[in-house]
Amino acid sequence: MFEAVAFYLFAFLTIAMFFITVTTSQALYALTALAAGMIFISAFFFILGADFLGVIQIIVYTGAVMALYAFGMMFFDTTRKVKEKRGNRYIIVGLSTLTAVLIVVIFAAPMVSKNIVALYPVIEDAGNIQLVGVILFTKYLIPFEVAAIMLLVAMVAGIVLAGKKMDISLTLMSSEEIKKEENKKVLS
Amino acid sequence: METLLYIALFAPLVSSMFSALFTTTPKKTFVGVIASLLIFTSFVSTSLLLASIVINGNESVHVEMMTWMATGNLYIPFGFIVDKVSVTMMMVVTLVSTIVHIYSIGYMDHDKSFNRFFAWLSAFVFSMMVLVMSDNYAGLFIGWEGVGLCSWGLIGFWFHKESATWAANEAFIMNRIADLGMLIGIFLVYWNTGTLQYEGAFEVFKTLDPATLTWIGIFLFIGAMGKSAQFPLHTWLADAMEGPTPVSALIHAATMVTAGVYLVIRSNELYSLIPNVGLFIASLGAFVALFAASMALVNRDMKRIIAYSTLSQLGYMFAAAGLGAYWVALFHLVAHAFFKALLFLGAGNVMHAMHDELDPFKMGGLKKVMKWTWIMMTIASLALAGIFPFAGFFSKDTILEAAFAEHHFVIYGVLLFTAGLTAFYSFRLVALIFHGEERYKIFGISPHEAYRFMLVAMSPLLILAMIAGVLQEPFFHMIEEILSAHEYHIHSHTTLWIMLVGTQVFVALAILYAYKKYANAFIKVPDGTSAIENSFVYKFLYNQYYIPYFYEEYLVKPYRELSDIFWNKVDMKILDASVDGIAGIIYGTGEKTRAMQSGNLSVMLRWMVVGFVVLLSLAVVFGLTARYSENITVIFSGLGAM
Amino acid sequence: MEIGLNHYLVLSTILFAIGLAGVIKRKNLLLLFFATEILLNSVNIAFAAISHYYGDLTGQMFAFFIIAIAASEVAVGLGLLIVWYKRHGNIDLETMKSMRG
Amino acid sequence: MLSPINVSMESLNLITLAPMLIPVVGALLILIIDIIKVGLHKSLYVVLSLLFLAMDFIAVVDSSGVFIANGTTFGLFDVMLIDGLAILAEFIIVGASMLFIPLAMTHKRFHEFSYPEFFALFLFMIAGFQFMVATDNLILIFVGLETSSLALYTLIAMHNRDKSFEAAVKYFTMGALAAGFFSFGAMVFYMLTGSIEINKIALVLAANGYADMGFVLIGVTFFLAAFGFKLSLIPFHTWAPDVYEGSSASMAGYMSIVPKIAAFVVAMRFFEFLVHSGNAWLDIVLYIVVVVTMTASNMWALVQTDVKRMLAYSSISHAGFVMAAILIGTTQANTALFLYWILFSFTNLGSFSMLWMSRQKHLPDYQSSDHSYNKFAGMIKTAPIASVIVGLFMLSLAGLPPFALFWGKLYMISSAVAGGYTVLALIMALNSAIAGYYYLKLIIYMFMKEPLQGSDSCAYATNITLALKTIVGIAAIGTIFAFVAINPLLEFITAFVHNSGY
Amino acid sequence: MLDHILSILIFFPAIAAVFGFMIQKDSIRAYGISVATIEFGLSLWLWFTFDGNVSGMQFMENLPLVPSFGVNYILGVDGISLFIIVLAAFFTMIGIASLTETPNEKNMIITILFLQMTMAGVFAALDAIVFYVFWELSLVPMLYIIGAWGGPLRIYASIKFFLYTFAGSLVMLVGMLFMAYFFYQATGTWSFALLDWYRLILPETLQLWLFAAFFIGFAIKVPMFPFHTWLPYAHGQAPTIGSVILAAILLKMGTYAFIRFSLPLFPDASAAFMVPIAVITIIMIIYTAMIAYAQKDVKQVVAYSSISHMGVIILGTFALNVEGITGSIFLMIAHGVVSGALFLLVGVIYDRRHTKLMSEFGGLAHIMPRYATIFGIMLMASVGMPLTINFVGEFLSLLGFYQQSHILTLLAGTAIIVGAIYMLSAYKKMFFGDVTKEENKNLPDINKRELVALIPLSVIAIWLGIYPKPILEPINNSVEAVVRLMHNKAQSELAKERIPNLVKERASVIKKTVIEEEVH
Repeated sequence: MFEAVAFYLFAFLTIAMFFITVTTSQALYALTALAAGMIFISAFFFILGADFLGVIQIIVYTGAVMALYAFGMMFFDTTRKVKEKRGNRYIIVGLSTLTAVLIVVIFAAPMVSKNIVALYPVIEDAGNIQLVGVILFTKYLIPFEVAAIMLLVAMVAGIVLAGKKMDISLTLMSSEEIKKEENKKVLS
Repeated sequence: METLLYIALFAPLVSSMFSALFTTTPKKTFVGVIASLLIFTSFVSTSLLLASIVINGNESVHVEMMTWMATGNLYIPFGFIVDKVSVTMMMVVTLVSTIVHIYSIGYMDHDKSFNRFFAWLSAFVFSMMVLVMSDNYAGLFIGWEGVGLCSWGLIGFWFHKESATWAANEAFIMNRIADLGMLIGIFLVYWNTGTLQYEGAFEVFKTLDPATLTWIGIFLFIGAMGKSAQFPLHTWLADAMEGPTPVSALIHAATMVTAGVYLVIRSNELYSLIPNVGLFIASLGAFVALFAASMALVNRDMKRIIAYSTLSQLGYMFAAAGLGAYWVALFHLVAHAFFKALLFLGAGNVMHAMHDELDPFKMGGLKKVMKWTWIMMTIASLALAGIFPFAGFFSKDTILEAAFAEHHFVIYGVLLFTAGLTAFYSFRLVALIFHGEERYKIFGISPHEAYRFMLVAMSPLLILAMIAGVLQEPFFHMIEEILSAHEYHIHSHTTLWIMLVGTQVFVALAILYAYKKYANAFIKVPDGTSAIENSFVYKFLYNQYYIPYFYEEYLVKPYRELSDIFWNKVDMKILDASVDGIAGIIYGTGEKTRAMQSGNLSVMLRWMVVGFVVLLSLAVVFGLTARYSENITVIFSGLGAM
Repeated sequence: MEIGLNHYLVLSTILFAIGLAGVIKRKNLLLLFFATEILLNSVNIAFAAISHYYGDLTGQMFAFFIIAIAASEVAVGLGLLIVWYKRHGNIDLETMKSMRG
Repeated sequence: MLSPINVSMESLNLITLAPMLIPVVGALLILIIDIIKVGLHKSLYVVLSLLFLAMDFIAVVDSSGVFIANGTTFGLFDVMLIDGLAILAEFIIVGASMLFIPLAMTHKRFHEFSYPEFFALFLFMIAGFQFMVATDNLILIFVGLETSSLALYTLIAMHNRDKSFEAAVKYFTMGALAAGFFSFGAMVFYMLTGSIEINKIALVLAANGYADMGFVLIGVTFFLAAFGFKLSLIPFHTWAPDVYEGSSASMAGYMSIVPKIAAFVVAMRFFEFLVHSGNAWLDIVLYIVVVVTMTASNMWALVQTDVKRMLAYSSISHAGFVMAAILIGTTQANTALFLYWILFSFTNLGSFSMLWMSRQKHLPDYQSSDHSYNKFAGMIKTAPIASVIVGLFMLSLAGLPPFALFWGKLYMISSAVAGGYTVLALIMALNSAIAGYYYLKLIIYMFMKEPLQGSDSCAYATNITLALKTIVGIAAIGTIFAFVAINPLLEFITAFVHNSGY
Repeated sequence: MLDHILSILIFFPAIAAVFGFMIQKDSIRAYGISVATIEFGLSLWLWFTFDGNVSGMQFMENLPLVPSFGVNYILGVDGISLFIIVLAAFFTMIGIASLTETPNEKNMIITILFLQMTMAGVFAALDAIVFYVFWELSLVPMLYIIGAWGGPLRIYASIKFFLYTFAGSLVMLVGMLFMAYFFYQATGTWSFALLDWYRLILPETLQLWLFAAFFIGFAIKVPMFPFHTWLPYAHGQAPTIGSVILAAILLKMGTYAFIRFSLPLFPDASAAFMVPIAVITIIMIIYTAMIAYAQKDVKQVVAYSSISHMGVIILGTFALNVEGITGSIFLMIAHGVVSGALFLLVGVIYDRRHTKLMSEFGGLAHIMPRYATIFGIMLMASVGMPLTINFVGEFLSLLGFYQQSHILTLLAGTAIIVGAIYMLSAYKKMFFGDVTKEENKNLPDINKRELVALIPLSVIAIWLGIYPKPILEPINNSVEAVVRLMHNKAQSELAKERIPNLVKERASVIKKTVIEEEVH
C-alpha cells in the first residue's frame, strides 16, 4: 500500500514537474522544476531498491548537471521571459500525445516474459551498493573506463569550446592577420 | 562468245567512267565521240552475239562472273545470260543508245555540262544492259535500280531548274514505290523456290500452288508498273520530259520504260501459269493505252504528247504480254523503240530550232525550214499510227489480232479505238508543228535545221521505222521456242481482211481529221477563251484527270504536314517532352521538397519525431494485429468476410 | 492495488512523451536541453523498475551509464552554447538558419 | 554474502582491448605534450596521430589474426568482442582516419588544426568508434557512441566559424534526441529479454518465438530512429546536409565514412537476427526507408548549388543504398556493405579532399558558398590535372565502371538480386542514374564551361601541400585501380563476414 | 603477340593517349594520326590473321579479374565483331585525319584515342562485366566531345545523351546480375562469361523478363523508338567527329549487343518478342523517316536517317535466321560507313559556312561539284542503291525477315521509299537550283584533307556493295553458329518454328550446289 501511494504521489509530482519544465515560459521555473523532477525520480530509485542509483541521481543531476545549467543560465541571461512562438502547438501536442498513447497502449498490455534469466541477480543479503560495485568493476569495467574517457572528452571539449581559444578564429583570418596575431602574443 | 558478252556489257561502263573523269572540266567534244564509239562497240558485240545465236540456233551464252551475295541458303552471283529474248532487247538498247549518243554530241553542243551528260547516259546504258542480261532477279534489280538512278540524274540534268529536279525526284520516288513491290516479289521467289536464278526458279514455279504464284506475279508486276509508268504510277513519265530530249528518246521512250514489259516477258513462264494475273495485266494495259491517249489529245506540250503516246504504247505491250502473246509484246517493244526514239529525236530537233519552245501552237509551218525533220517525224508518226507498211502496222495490228483471237473483245475494242486516237494526236502534233501558218514568227524565233550528222545519226531509226515490219517473220521464228509463241490466226481470212482494212481506214480517217483540224491557217495560240477550252472534258483531260493534283493534295501535302506534325508535335512535344518531363518531375520534386530542409533546428527535430511516430504507429498497428490476429480472424469469419 | 512493472513503464513512457514534446516545442536551446534530460531520465526510471522486477542489476548499470552520458552531454552542449552565445548574443533556435535547402 | 571473484588474465583476453587502447594512449600523450610545451606546430601532432593510428592498424591486423585462428573471441567479461564485422569496421575506421589526418597539413591555417586538442579528441573519437563496433553490449555501444559523438561535435565546432557552430549545435541537439531513442530502445529490449547483449537478446527472442512482437517492434522503432539518425536515413537525415556544409570539407568527408560504418556495424548486428525472424513489418519499413532515403536525397542533391552540400546529399543516398544490404541480410549483402564502404571511403575522401584543397578563406563575389558549382567552371583550362581527378571521383561516385564504386554497386545490386529483391535492385540501379546527373553537373562545370570572369586560376590549389597531394593521389589510385583489389578484398571480406555468422 | 592482339588493340590507344599528354600542342595531330594508323594497321592484321572459316571465337584471352565473383577478363572475336572493330579503328583514323581546326585540339585527340579504347573493348569483350565496363566507359569521352566542342545546346545534349544511356544500361546491368545469379543457382559458381551463359537454358518466363531488361539498355543505345530522342540532340550539337563516331560505331553497340546477348541467351523470348519489336522497328523506319523529311537542318536529316536505318538493322536481327542476321550485321558496317561519311560531308559544309540549315544553301552543285558528287554517292548508298554497301545489308535484312512475316516486311520495306523521299529532297534543297545566297558563291570545293577521309569511304561504299563476300562470309559462318545455338536452346513451339533448323535445311543447300554445278 505504501508502495502504491508513493508511486502515485511521485508519479504525479514528476509528471507535473516535467510538464512545467517543458511548458513554462520562465527559464528559471523550468530549471527549478527540472531539478525538482530529478529529485522526485531518485525517489523511485529508492522505492525500487536501487539506492546507489538514487544517490547518483541526486548528486550528478541535481548536484552537477543542474549547477552547470544554472551557471549557463546566468551566463546566457535567460532569467527574463523566453519568447516562444505558439504557432505549431497542435503538432506538438498531437505528436507527443500520439507517442504517449501508442506506447501506453502497448505497455498496458500484458507481457509474455519467458526465458529471462537474471545475469546479475540481486543477492538478498548484500547491499545494493556492494552489488553495484562488484558488477561495475568486473563486467562493466570496460564501459566504466570508457565512460571515464567520455567524461574526459567532455571536459576537454568543454574547455576548448568555452575557453579563450575559440575567441579568435584562425579559419576566418588571412595569413597576414594570423602573423600579426602571433606577433602580438610574442610581444605580450 | 563470253568476251563479246563482256564487251557488250562493260563497254558502256567504261564509257561512263571515262566521261565521268571529265565531269568538272569544260566541254570536250572528244568525250562524246569516245563515249559514242564505246557504245557502238557494245552494239557491234551485241550484233555479233545476235548473229551467232541466230546462226547456231537455240544456244544461249551464260556466264557467271562472280559471287555477289552468299549467306545462309542464299546465293546470288553476278550471272549474265544472252539468249534470244535478252539479245533482242540488247540490240534495241545498244542500237538506240548508239544513235542517241551520236545525236547528243550535236544536241548538247552548247551545254556546259556536256561531259557529265555522257557519263550519265553511258551509265544508263550499262545499267540497262545489266537489267537485260542478268540471269537472276537480283541482278535484274541492280539494273532496275541503276536505270532509275540514271533516270534521276538525267531528268534532273539541268538541276538549276526547279521543275527538272522536282520531276527527277518524283520519278525516283515513284519508281521506288514500285520497286518495293518488286523487292517483295523477289523475296517471295526466294522463300518459295530457294533461289533467284531464273532457271532454277522457273523450274520450281511449276510445282508451286497458284495462290503463291499469283502473289509473286502481282508483286513483280507492281515493280513493272512503276518502271513502265502504268496507272496509277504514271505521272512521273510526263514530268520526266524535263530532261534533255535525247534522254527522253532513249530512256523514256525506247528502253527504260519498256523494262517492265521486259520483266513480264522474261518471267513468261511464271505468268503463263497464272492467266488471271495475265488478264489483269492485259486489262490494265488496255486501260492505260486509252487513258494515256486521251490525255495526249489535248496536251499542248510537244514532248508530253509524245510521252503520253509512249505510255499508251506501253499499254499495248502489256495488253499483249498479259494475253500471253509475249513475242508480240516484245516485237512491239522493238518496233516502238525505233519509231518513238525517232519521234523524240525529231522533237529534239524542233526544240533546238525553236529555242526550247515546247508548245506546238506556237510553231507551225516548220516544214519549210526543217524538211528532214518533218519527213522523219511524219514517218515516225505514221509508224506509230500503224499505217501499212511501216513498223507499227506489223506490231500493233498483231496485238489487235491477238486480242481478237483470244476472244477478249473488250480489250480489242479499246485498243482499236485507241489506235484511232493515236493517229489523231500524232498528226495533230505533226500538223501543228510543220503545217499551217508560221506562228513562231510572232515570238521572234528563227528556226534552223539540226546538224547534218545528227540527221544522219537518226537515219538508221528512220529506216528501221519504215522497214522493221519485214523482220516480223524472222523474229517470230527466232523467238518462238523460248517464248512458246504461236501465230495468231483469225479463223477466217475474211474476218482478218475486214479487220485489217477496217483498222487502216479508221486510222487514216483519224489522220485526215487531224490534218483538217490543225493544218489550217486559222490555228491560233490558245488563250483559254475558246468554248472547247472551257469544256469540262477538255479541262479534265488537260489536267490529266486531275491525278497529279490529287497526288499533290492528298498524298504529298499530307505527307509533308504529317511529317511536320510528327516532328514538332509527336517527337518534340510528346516523346522528347515526356523524357524531359520525367527528368523534370524528379528535379521538380527535389526543388519543391527541399523546403523540408528549412535549416530550422526545430523543424529538423520535428521531422525526426514525425518519422519516429509514423514508424511507431505502424509498429503498434502491426503489433496489435499480430497479437489479436486470432480474435480478428474470428470476428471476420463471423462477419463472413473471410 | 499492486504496483507492477507496467505502471513504471507507463510512467516512463509518459515522461518520455513529455520530453519529446519539449524537444519539439522549445525554441530556446537551453530549455531544449532540459527536455533531452527528461528523455534520458524517463528511461532511467524504467531501467530501474525492470531491474527491480527481474531481480537483475544490469538495468541499474544501464541507468548509471545513462546518467554519466547525460552529464557529459551537458558539458559539451553548454560549451557549444557558450560559443554560440559569445558570437550571437542569444541562444535562440530561430537564429540558426544560415544553412538550408 | 558476496563471494570473492577470481579473474584470470587469460580469460580477460586483453588482446581484444589493444586496438582501442592505442589511440587512447595517443590522445593522452598529445594532451600531456601540450601541457608540457604549448604552441608546437601541428605537423608534430599529425605525425604522432598517424603513428598511433598505424600502431592501431597493426593491432587490428593482429586481432584479425586472432579471429582467423580462434573465430569469434570474447574478452574482458564478454564485453569486448572480436569478430569479422568488428575487424572489418576497425580497418575502415582506422584506415580512413589515416587518410584523413594528413589533410590537416594545409597550406593555409585553419582554426581546428592549430590546437593539439583537436588531435587528442580525434584519437578519442576513434577509440570510441572502435569500442562501438567491437562489442555487442548495448551499454558499451552507447558509451562508445557518445564518446565519439561528443568528440565529433567538438571537432566540427572547432572549425570556428558561424556555420560550423550552427552545424555542431544542430548535430548535438539531434544527437541528444537520438541518444534518448537509443536508451529507450535498449530499455524495451532489456524489458523483453532481461539482457542487453545483442546475441543474448536474439537467443531469448528466438526461444520465445517472438511472442511479444508488438514490443519487439516498439524497440525496433526506437533503434531505427537512433540508427537512422546516425546513418542519416530519411526522415532522420536532416542534420546531415547542414553539418556537412558547416564543417570543413575534410571533416565532412570523414563524417560521411567513419561514423556511418560504425553505425552500420551496430545496425547489422542488431537487425540481422530481426530481419531473419520473418518479420514482415521490419522488411517493409526498412524497404521503404531504404528506397526513400536513396531516392529523395538524390532528388535534393539534384537541386543543390554547392558541391559540398551536393556531396552531403549524395552521401545520404549512398548510405541508403548500403542500408539495403541490411535489409537483404544475406552474407553476400553484408559482404557487399563492407566492400562498398571501403571503395566508397577512397572515392568520397578523395572528392572531399579535392574540395578541401580548393578551400578559400574569403569568397570572391561570384561564389555564393565555399564550393559553389561556378567556382569550378572551366577548371580544365586552368587546372587540368586537378579537374581530371575530380572528374574521376565524380564518375566513380556515379558508379561508372571500372572505377572503384562501380564494383561496390555491382556487388550490392547483385546481392539484392540474389536475395530476391529484384525490384529493389532496379530501384537502386535507377537511383544511380538519377545520381549521375548531379555528379555530371560538376564535370560539366569543370570541363565544358568557360571560367568565370575574374576567377582566380590558382583557387583550386590554394591549400595544396605535399600531404594533401599524397592523400588525393592515394585516393585516386585506389579509385582507378580498384579492379585489381576487388578479388582479394572480396575474398577477405567474405571470409570474415561469413565466419562471424552474418 | 597474336595471342594478345585484342588486348593490344584495346589498350594501345589508351596508353598512347596517356603519353599524348606529354606532346606539345602543335604536334599532337601527327601523333594522333600515327597512333590511329598503327591501331588501324593492327586491326587489319587481326582481320588478316582471322580465320574466316571458323565460326567460333578466335584470339581468345582469359585473365581472372574477380574470380570469386566470376568476373574475368575474357576477350575474343568472331565474324560478328571482327569487322566492327576494324571499322572502329578505321573511323578513328579517318576522324583524326580529317579533324579540322578545333580549339583544344590536344584534348580532343586524346579523348578520341580513349574512345577508341572503349570501342574496341566493347566489341571484343566476352565477359558481361568487361563488356559493361567498356560500354559505360564509352559514354565519357563522347560526353566530353559533345559537351566541350558542341553547338549552343551542347550541355543539354551531352547530359541527355549520358543520362539516358546510363539509365538504360543500369537496367541492363540488373539483368546481367540476374543472369549471373541464375547461372550461380544452376551451377554453384558465379560467372559472367558469355560463353558460359550460352550454355544456360532459361525458363521462358524468366527469359521474357531478362530480355526486357537487356532490351531497355540496348534499345536506348540503338536508339529504338520511342527512346530515340537523345540522338537528334547529340548529333545536332556534336562536332563533326563526334557525330561521325557516334553514328558509325557507338550506335552499333546496341545492335551488336542484341546479337551477342539477346538472341543466343533468350531464344524463346526473342521469338516471342519478335512481332512487337518488328512493329517498333517499322515505326522507327517510317516515323523517323518522316521526321527526317520535316527537318530544316541537314545534320538532323542524317541523324534521323540513322534511326530509320537502325530500324532495318534491328528488323534483320529479329528475323532470327541466317540471312536476316547476317544482313543486319552487314548493314551495321554499311550504315557505319555511309552515315559516317554523310556526317563528314555535313561537316565539310559546316566548316565553310558555319550553318547547317538547308535553306542557307541551294545550288551547291554548281559551286562544289566534287563535293556534290561524293555527297551524291553517299546519298545513293544511303537510300540503298544496289551495288552500294547499304543495299546488301538492307536486302538481306528484309529478305530474312520476310520469312517471318510478309505484311510486316512489306511495311518495313517502305524504308526504301521514305528513305528516298527525305534524302532526295534534302539533296535537292542543298545542291540543286540556282545559287541564291551571296555567301555561297565563293565557297571552295572539297580540299585534300577532306578527300583523304571521303575517298576511302566512297571506295568502300561501292566496293563492298559489289563484292561483299570477304565480309559476308566470316559473318555468315559466325551467324550460322548463333542460329544453330538458338535453335538448339529453343524450347517453346513458337521459337522452334521461328528459328530455322540449319540441319534440316541442308537439303536446299544441296540443291543450291547442284544449281551451281549446272551453271558452270
